[in-house]
Amino acid sequence: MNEQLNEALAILFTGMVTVFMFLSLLICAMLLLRRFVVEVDVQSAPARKKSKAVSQPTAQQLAAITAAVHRYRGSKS
Amino acid sequence: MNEQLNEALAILFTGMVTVFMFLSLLICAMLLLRRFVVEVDVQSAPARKKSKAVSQPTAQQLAAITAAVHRYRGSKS
Amino acid sequence: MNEQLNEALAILFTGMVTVFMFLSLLICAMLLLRRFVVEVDVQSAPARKKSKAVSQPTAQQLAAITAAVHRYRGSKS
Amino acid sequence: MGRWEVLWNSTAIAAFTWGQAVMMVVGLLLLYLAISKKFEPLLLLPIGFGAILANIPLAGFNDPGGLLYYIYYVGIETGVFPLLIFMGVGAMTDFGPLLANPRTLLLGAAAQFGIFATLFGAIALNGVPGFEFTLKDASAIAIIGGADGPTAIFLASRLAPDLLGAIAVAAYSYMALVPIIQPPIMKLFTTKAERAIQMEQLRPVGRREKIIFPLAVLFLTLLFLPTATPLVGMFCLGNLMREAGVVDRLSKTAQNELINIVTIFLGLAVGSKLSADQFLSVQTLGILLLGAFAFSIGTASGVLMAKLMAKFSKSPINPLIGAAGVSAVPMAARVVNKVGLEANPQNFLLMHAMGPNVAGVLGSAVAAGILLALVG
Amino acid sequence: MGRWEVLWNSTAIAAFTWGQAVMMVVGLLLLYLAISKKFEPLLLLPIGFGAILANIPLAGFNDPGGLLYYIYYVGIETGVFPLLIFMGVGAMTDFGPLLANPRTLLLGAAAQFGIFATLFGAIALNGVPGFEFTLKDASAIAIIGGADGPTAIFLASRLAPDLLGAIAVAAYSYMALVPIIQPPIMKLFTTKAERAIQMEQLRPVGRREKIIFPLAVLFLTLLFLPTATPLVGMFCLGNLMREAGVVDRLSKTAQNELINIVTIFLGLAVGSKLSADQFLSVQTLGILLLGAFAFSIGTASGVLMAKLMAKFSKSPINPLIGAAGVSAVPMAARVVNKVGLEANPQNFLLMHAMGPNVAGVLGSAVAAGILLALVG
Amino acid sequence: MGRWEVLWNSTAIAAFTWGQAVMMVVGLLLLYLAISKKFEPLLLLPIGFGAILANIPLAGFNDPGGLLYYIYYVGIETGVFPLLIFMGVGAMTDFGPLLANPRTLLLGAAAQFGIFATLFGAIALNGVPGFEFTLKDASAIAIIGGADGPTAIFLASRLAPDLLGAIAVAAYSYMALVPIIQPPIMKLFTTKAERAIQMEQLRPVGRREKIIFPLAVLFLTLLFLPTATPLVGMFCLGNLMREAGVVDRLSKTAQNELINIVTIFLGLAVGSKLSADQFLSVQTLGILLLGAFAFSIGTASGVLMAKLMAKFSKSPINPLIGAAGVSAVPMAARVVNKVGLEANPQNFLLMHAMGPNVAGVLGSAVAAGILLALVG
Ligand code: NA
Ligand code: NA
Ligand code: NA
Repeated sequence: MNEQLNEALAILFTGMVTVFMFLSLLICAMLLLRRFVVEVDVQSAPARKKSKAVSQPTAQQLAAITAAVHRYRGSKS
Repeated sequence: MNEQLNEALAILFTGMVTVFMFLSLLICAMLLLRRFVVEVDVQSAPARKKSKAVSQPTAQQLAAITAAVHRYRGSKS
Repeated sequence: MNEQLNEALAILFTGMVTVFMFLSLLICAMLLLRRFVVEVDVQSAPARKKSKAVSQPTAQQLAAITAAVHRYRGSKS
Repeated sequence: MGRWEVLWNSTAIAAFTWGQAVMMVVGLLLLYLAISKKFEPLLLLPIGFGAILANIPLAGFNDPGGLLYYIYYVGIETGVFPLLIFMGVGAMTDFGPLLANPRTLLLGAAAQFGIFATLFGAIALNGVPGFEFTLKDASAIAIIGGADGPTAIFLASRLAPDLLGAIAVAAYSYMALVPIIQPPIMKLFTTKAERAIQMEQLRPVGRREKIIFPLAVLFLTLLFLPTATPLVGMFCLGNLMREAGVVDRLSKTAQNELINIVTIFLGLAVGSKLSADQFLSVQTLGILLLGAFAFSIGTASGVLMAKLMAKFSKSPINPLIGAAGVSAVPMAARVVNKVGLEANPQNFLLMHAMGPNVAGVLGSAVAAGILLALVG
Repeated sequence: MGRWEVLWNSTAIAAFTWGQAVMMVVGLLLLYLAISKKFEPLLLLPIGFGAILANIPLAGFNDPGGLLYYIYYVGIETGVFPLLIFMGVGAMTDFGPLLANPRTLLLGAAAQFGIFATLFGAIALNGVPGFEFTLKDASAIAIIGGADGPTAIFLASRLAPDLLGAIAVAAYSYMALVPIIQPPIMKLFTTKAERAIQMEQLRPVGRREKIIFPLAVLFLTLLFLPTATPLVGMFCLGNLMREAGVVDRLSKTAQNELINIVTIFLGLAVGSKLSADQFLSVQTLGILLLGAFAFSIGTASGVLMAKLMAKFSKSPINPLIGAAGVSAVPMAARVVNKVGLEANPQNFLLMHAMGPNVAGVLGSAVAAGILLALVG
Repeated sequence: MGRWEVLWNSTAIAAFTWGQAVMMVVGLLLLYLAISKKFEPLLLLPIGFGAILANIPLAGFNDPGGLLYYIYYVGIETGVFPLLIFMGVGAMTDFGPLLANPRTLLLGAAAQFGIFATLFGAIALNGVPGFEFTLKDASAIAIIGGADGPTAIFLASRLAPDLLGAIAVAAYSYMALVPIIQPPIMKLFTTKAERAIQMEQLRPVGRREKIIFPLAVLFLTLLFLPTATPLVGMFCLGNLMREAGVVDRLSKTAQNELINIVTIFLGLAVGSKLSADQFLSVQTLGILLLGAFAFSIGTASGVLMAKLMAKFSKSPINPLIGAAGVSAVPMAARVVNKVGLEANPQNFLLMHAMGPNVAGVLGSAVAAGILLALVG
């Protein structure tokens, strides 16, 4: 019993240290990643957003579409 | 042969009685269910129906949508 | 080694002849098929096309629909 | 040149037996019925295709290591495929019309007479030379009268795997033939005035009732008929997922992708049982005969029960709806509607027939449980 | 007449044991929680239904040849089902908020204290008569503190299959109870002023970072903790499919149909472990108790870690976001947002809490790997 | 402290072998090709990921009880996964262009010369020290020239499971490289005037023809080449479901969810064969070399056959469409179109190339059947 408790305590200690070490390593990896990955996408993001806005439907159209889609999917079953 | 026929007849009798007994029990259960289940939903049903009507699309929109959905799903394959 | 090469050569020869024979047979089957299958569908095809044209949505509607469908499918996940 | 001989010996032409050739024609016939006649195509197309594959000489689809062998072994021998189909069917079933009119459960009960009478008939057929059905065989054949595919396949896989192919083909074929088999029988036992009877509109059914109902069915089944719980349990699980309203994504998947995938495999596996040595026998003829008998008896007893109920009922009952008690969902209910409209153009019986129709599904699952308990 | 006796003996009424009856009530309770209280319905509905099926006398769902036996054997004993669920969860996870603020990984680490403290607690509970948890049992119970269903089921199936049912039920129940369990603890360890702290907007994260991240996680895991690679690997595969942008049809299927199908089966299989002899014991009470303990400790340690980090940080950190480190995605992050809004109506913490929230998923998968390495 | 030692010994760092490290790089390379270069990403992404998982020391993915072991054992060793993929591909294939111009089947036949010449080449390579391909090995390698993934995996799993990984990787890589490999060869064997030839518009093909065609293919195959029926049969089943028009829900599922699910598993299972001891050998180099040889020979023989056919044809034939006979659907057809447009901006060959393209799929399935019959 006492021996088992000691073992549990040891696992508690080892486990928490390992979790922290592992996730700290991951943080380092993420910081490296951020530094070395050339971020092309960030600039291109607004462009993509714009083209999305063009095809933005009106609220009424959206309601109609949603209803139609639901009906369509409902009738499939 | 004759013995087997007797057995089949006995199964026929036992089976039909059991089926009727079982489903009669189920009828009792359904009647109890109906009595004891407070029916909140029935009243709320018309409300739900109304909100559905709001988003009802026109016939023309529906035709367009259906075609689009079909084309969309078709092109997926 | 030399024996294996001979065997490979024999397979090369047998295989190509069989492939050609088999697919030639299939060509014959297709020509027979074409001759004996009464083609009802070909005539009915234009009719089907027409009914499709009726439900053709405008370009703007299509854009709205596509966006809606994408959003719908995206939100499903 | 030895290589050409090897190739020639590996062609099927030399190895073909008559039986296999005939079974190919049977497979083609099933494909024809499925595609041109729209006979239960979702099942009969893969069954027909499976029948062709299973009878190819030297291809070994049914041998250990073959594709159909694996599919059958994994899905039918374990009973998993019909149960998953049943779960999907449960998720597609609306018990509303039945809950609105619980008495129609009795119609679903009466129509099961088709099953038990056919069991007796199959044993009686043993009097004819060439037939030697055991009680297990007879029970598996009788379930054709349940007019429900997964139930028939599940019971046959338990009681008489050798007859599975013929039983499944008979069950699905007669289900597709319901619009031809049922109307004459329905008209035989009813007058035109009876067929013209209009019924009162059904009450609306609340969400709670619909949620609790599958659980009530499950509990009665597990108390009184545990042998029926695999079928009834999976059906009720599907229905509960449908009505619960909180697991719509599971319910949708059970009704669509999952049931579709399993249907393809189930059909192929059933087709794999259509091998010449098992199918080409006088027994198959007997099974087809008994199947037609079962459907007819079931229809008649459903209609007669409805006439009996009408005598004791305050509200009017159209006896035609009894015919829907055989299940064959939703075809039988549509047939009732059509025959009713013929007698009276204002007479819309579809919703009234849906009650006995789904009652028939429960009824035949219960009957399957009884047969498993008595002869299994 | 012998036939009636056969039928009566085949009913469950005679064979029912008290334990089975109680387990049916437990199953019904789970269904009630799933449907009426919307407690993790996607899992608790099939688990509850499976519990009912597993306890039907004479039906043999759990015996070789029974449906639940096959499902458990194929999907849980092999570990395949929880891994596939984890792949789907990976495909649904957006690591953007975590990548924007990598430090929040430490919050996900701190919250794992709930796991290891509970392991200690479970062993300590052995001092109470009636409890005899082995180290494997204790580890499997402790993983409830990971607040992550697939991880809990995977680890329990490896270390303590007998306790799997209770552990999974506890894990999903407490995950559903997060809105009730966490807020008091969060308020206990923070002042109103702390809860009102607003955080800076997160930087946008590019596509490349998101693609490389799951691979980086995989490589660190395979280098330092190979025992965690099944869980972490499948999670990263799902996430890579999501972010790669070139296999959207696979990613969509992993997130929808595949995860739905597996969820139905996983739930039923977990339910099959809720049999009376395994569940109705004082151990289950202990497990439920330890589970609540684990969630509470995890929440507290997450919050305290966040307070510690805030001391050393230039940019403001709201300590509430530490509570999301237990995972329970996305419920815990929503709770953080709600408690934050109570203290300050301008305080939108949802995106900030998503970082520690997904960090918690990684953290508990890592913890599971450590436990497998140390006691497995 | 012993616990730390246990943990350290359970890390992969100590246990890593050079071979495993190199295979990880190979896995990463495949991921890079899939994601950045869009090389057949649906397959190469899971293959690459599977290769990484399979080479993790101590994780045991490939050992009995490991995830990849199960997937390989269930799906590849049985042959089920490639056959299901082939069913889905059948459901996606439109035989219209082929039916409109049956002669193009001969182009699909000619391109199979790539397969048989490579078989000879593989045996000839045995002259080089280090190579010892058996006839089975050589046949499995030769099927790379079929330019069809499922066919290659199916045949390799039957004839040379040890080479499966390298063969599948070579097949998918070269299929992705078709736009680079084919054009120079196409230009080498054609003049600009030939490439500029415009072809007559294709006749419309009726529904009945499309329904009967897969059955005709199946019947010829089962008569003359039963060993090809698993592949051809499943392909034709998929195509029949597509064209029948009565089982659209099955066809949709086969083309989408089912093929997606199986693709994920197939990719992982193929990746699991990329273990260091099997992949890192001079044989793999030979396989890659022979694969490129196979694609080139196939392309050339297709083009030359088209030139021959053009001589005897009344209507004009552009020899480029012969290159599409290697299959690699639909990439090869698109390449034909592109090269045609370069020579003549009015020259749209896409639909004309689709005929030989799908003929190539049938042709390589037939070739696979021949190889199974002769050396299997
Ligand atoms: Na029935
Ligand atoms: Na966690
Ligand atoms: Na090919």
